[in-house]
Amino acid sequence: MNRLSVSLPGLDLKNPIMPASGCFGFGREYSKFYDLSKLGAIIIKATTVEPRFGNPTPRVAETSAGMLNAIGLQNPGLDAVIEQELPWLAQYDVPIIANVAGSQVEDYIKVAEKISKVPNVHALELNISCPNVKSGGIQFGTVPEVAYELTKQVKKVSSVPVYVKLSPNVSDIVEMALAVEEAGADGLSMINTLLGMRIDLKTGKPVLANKTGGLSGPAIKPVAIRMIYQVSQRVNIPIIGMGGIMSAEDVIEFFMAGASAVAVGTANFIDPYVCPTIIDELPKVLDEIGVNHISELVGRSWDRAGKTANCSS
Amino acid sequence: MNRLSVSLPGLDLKNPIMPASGCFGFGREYSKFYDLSKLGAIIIKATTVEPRFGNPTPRVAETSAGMLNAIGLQNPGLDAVIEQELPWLAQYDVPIIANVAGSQVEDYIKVAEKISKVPNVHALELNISCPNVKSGGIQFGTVPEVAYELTKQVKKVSSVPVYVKLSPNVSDIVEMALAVEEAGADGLSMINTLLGMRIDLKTGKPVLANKTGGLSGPAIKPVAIRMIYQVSQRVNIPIIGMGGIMSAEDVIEFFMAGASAVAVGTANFIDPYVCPTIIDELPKVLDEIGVNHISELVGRSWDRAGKTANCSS
Amino acid sequence: MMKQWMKVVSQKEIAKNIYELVLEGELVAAMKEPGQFVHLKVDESTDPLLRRPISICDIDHDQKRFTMIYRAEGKGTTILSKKKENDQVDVLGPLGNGFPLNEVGKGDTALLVGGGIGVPPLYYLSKQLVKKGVNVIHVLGFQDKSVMFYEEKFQALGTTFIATVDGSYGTKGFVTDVITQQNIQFDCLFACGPKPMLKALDDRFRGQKGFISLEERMGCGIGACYACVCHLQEDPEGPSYRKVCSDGPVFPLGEVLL
Amino acid sequence: MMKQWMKVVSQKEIAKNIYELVLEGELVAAMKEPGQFVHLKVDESTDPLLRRPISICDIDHDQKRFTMIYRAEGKGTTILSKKKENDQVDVLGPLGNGFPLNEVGKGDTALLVGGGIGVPPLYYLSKQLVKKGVNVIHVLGFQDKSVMFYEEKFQALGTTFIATVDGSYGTKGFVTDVITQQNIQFDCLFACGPKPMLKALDDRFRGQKGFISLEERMGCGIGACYACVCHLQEDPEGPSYRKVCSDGPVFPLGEVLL
Ligand SMILES: Cc1cc2nc3c(=O)[nH]c(=O)nc-3n(C[C@H](O)[C@H](O)[C@H](O)COP(=O)(O)OP(=O)(O)OC[C@H]3O[C@@H](n4cnc5c(N)ncnc54)[C@H](O)[C@@H]3O)c2cc1C
Ligand SMILES: Cc1cc2nc3c(=O)[nH]c(=O)nc-3n(C[C@H](O)[C@H](O)[C@H](O)COP(=O)(O)OP(=O)(O)OC[C@H]3O[C@@H](n4cnc5c(N)ncnc54)[C@H](O)[C@@H]3O)c2cc1C
Ligand SMILES: Cc1cc2nc3c(=O)[nH]c(=O)nc-3n(C[C@H](O)[C@H](O)[C@H](O)COP(=O)(O)O)c2cc1C
Ligand SMILES: Cc1cc2nc3c(=O)[nH]c(=O)nc-3n(C[C@H](O)[C@H](O)[C@H](O)COP(=O)(O)O)c2cc1C
Ligand code: FES
Ligand code: FES
Repeated sequence: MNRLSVSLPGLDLKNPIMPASGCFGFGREYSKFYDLSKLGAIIIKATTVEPRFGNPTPRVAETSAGMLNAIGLQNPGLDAVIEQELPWLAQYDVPIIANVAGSQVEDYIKVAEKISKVPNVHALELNISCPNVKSGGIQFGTVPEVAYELTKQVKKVSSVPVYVKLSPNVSDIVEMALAVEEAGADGLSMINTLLGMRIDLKTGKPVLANKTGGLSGPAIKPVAIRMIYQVSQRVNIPIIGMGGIMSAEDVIEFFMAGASAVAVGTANFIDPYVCPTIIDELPKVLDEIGVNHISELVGRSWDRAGKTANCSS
Repeated sequence: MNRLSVSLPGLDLKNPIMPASGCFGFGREYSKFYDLSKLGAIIIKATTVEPRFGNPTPRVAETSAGMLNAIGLQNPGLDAVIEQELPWLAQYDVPIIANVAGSQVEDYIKVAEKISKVPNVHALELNISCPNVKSGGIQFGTVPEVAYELTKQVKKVSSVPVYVKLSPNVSDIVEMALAVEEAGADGLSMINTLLGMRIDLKTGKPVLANKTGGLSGPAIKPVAIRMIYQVSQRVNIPIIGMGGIMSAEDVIEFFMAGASAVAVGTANFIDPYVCPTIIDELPKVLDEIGVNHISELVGRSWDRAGKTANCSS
Repeated sequence: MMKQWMKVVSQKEIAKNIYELVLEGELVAAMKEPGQFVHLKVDESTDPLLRRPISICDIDHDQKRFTMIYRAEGKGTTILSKKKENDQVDVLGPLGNGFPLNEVGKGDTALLVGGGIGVPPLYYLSKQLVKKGVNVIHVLGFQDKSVMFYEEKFQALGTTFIATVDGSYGTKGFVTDVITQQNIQFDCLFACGPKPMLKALDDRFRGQKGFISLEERMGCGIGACYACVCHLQEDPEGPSYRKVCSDGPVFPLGEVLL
Repeated sequence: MMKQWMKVVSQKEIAKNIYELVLEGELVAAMKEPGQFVHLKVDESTDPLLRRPISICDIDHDQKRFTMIYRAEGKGTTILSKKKENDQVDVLGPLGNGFPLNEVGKGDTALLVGGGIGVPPLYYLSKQLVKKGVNVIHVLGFQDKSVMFYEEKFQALGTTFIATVDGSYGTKGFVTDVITQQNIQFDCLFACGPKPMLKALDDRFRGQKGFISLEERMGCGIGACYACVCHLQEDPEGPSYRKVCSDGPVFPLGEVLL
């Protein structure tokens, strides 16, 4: 029996470990370190209609137990991804989740429709953390109605299940989750990065050329765990959890919080072998906690008795 | 000349360093380590109308470069604070900022009115991160209208300037800041903790008895810097900055982001001498970056050219 | 109470994952009562961020050294276990109120009950009691033989019974089983160990003279953050409380709610 | 390209805050081109989290050792500077494409220009060029005398000019001043240093044969994260790009926008 296999909409995975979008390019670099077929799935870098250069550099900055990035969705564009990257990935026995981004609903529709038809793309991940230029820069990811509408439109055109990737920069993550669930999302993916900034003391200016950037890494793990815990108890669709995962123990914590699979982002930069290492370690950790199959852990921490609403400080 | 003196509404400070609320009790313990008169000010533990025991234990958990707490506003209550704690603190030459909390507007009014009349209380800090029981648990800190109303009511009864302490768990921190500024807040204090959670792998249950808790420490610094940077450019009232400050360099970063004074929280637990150490180090760091007076740094990082709205990932 | 970088004199694994660490520095001069603890920063890094509370196991004032015994389990203690001779460790201490020595006198019998990593503080306590002419009986409980330590050292001070949960050494079962079987009588009880053990002792011997040492997750370790509070037995729901770090960690039997 | 724990053979402060670190391990076998770099994790902790890119300064394949020279400045390099003999360092490498050796031949003159901590990779380059019979001229710029290093080592390989910004040693001014004053002619230029220096060289010698090595803040170091990209001179606003970590860090003169 495979103790790590999980089954999610569109995704029958040999294990629940996948590299997170933007942290693995299109797999080429990591294929030099190990066989990509080992992975549960691969979430590829955000794809937009046109090729994008992204933001000026510096694009990354370090923080305590975290990093900021402001890559700016650099990618070769829809056509190049479909013609060059996805066919190259097809040599591996691994389902692909295509991360879809854009600045307006039409962009998402265009990318989703076309990319979801590529055979090795088994699911889409809608990256709704970008500002919607048409509605004056309001973020798709922070207004439930806007996220609802986007999800609905994309669902209409997608040939594969759609996972919506939630932004943590919101007052009420449950409200966002419920909105996209109602719009027909097949699953959720959470969390994207927290918005942060660092200033260079020598220049007095932000370290990142883009000024602000997305915070990822172990620093954000407790926020991710909390949000997954809250959301998983309120929705009926599965969650791909992410945010600071560095080890097999972290994966277990995400499952207990309510995730049904996980993505590993920043950790790939620290250790290119982190995904296969976690996959190898997981059975041992399951043994330690006396669990047979990883899926038994989903939501183990849930509070079946009811909710508390205390002031935390 | 005192290179560290700063002047804020109600607060003429010999230096801009103060312990953050809840991380310094009422000063008694730290007075065994150094003379409290050395501090710019002291923000005392949240005071509520009645004595409170707070949440069950465990109340703290460790995270990467951070900690979670769910103390639950334990405090001896308004009368005991006024009769025992504040008179004791009056022996020191240090202004006190009283952190005011409650579960409904009336609680805040009662505490604010009475505590603001105590001679050594020079300002109030409204802790609006708690759920408002009367409006069904909605947080004062996440709905601009609710925060506006609370601030307005408290301003009416307070004999000293009022600083509103913003919660970072919101989609739009600028909107919150503008609301309380309009309500008459004399200053802002930011940020309070991010809501987070950790799960104990052995039990499968949250580490904290309260399940979720507030994340503080270096992990949250980039979020604090970003929010202060955004808010300081939009309001006309000063900001007391906090969130992960551990060193004099961190203080400089907060000033450059737009803070006019800072509070140090979690770091007191790591090093009880951290506040006086930072105060002693600051002049050296000012020398290194060639700055005469610390106030010259306020907002040095601001973007006078305009705003960017790029997607960070 | 001070903060100081102390020098590692020696570090040894004395049982499975159980380390004995000897540190040297001026701070030792302030260590008075058995049962006090130190709060350690294992690393300059922010991860792990918090200090770790560890009991003082033995004190050598002449050499300015003290001994602690701890289990390397989580992130912090694992890092600590890698410190080598002459490395420096950031120590805050001594903290808290320890076991009172003046509650027993020459010729009295003291029962010292320890469980697992609750055993270490009893060692310096026992030494001090013996010095006063107190007759000491030790009942020490461990998970199994592999994690047992200091049996001979305690034996040298007084009668010593060992219990292991799996029976791999000494009596099979808990410390309370030993006390029952041996029908041990005492003038004063001193105990340190896991909460269920303390609770069993508290239930059984409430009313008698005794002191127990508690563990709780800590923030500051000095009484400022309210992380480590517990209720009083006489006011189990009310606002009265004790802080384990600064009021304790040692409390009289029957005082705090377990 | 592999990841390995390598052993510290030696670490020395060779100028003010400038450290020379020699590491040993199998990974050295894969090091081929001068100008490649390694990506180091200075600590197992998550703070600092990211690896640090440092150039390979010298390689000793027989002893499986390589040398790097770095300035201890920020959090990561300061921690690195405290590593002692026999400590282990987590190294990912060798990464990137280095300086091409086949662009110059016996009897040709190569001008090697380095600025500050851009100097180290030129050392192994120079050794390899000299081995090929290439005539090398070094122009090395430093802030001031206190941070200068390896003057004699370069001198042993070929003519070496030093410039210091404050004139405390050698020519007062920049490397470009030296090149002008000495009217240095060359068949191929190799340069590594701060961006303004590279830009000055690129502006002046574009069209001639030459290679420059760039620095950029990095995430992965292997080409996956798009942190370290730069525009091409022929398409300064468009979507075409090079990654410093995997396409570079060495680029032909005139290729990338500085
Ligand atoms: C007064 C006092 C005295 C103690 N004396 C000893 C001793 O002599 N020997 C010994 O081995 N242990 C002792 N402990 C327990 C010891 O503090 C924990 O085992 C240790 O903190 C665990 O740290 P870690 O890095 O291994 O675990 P991690 O899991 O990395 O710890 C995470 C966080 O939880 C806290 N924590 C985890 N377990 C405990 C616990 N049991 N008690 C309190 N905090 C905990 C840690 O301090 C840290 O803040 C004592 C605890 C207290 C309160
Ligand atoms: C290809 C390459 C080769 C290099 N070779 C050398 C060398 O041989 N010797 C040497 O001393 N330095 C070299 N550097 C620069 C070196 O990487 C930085 O000095 C170092 O990363 C700074 O780390 P820190 O811990 O001191 O600073 P911190 O301020 O703690 O660094 C914070 C973050 O910023 C990054 N960063 C800071 N400065 C730089 C910089 N100048 N370039 C790239 N990233 C930076 C760090 O890597 C880290 O991610 C090289 C850089 C690159 C890209
Ligand atoms: C350099 C970098 C680039 C990223 N690019 C994308 C992206 O293109 N699309 C996306 O949805 N998320 C992107 N992310 C977010 C990650 O997929 C992930 O949600 C986040 O980093 C949290 O996980 P981690 O802490 O494991 O990195 C990016 C993150 C990083 C660090
Ligand atoms: C143990 C603890 C208790 C706290 N109690 C309060 C409180 O009573 N009132 C309040 O406004 N903030 C409280 N805070 C939040 C801090 O004042 C501060 O805003 C936050 O911790 C961020 O700063 P730091 O990272 O320096 O700790 C508390 C924080 C901690 C860690
Ligand atoms: S640990 Fe802070 S009060 Fe006890
Ligand atoms: S550092 Fe990641 S692509 Fe170059």
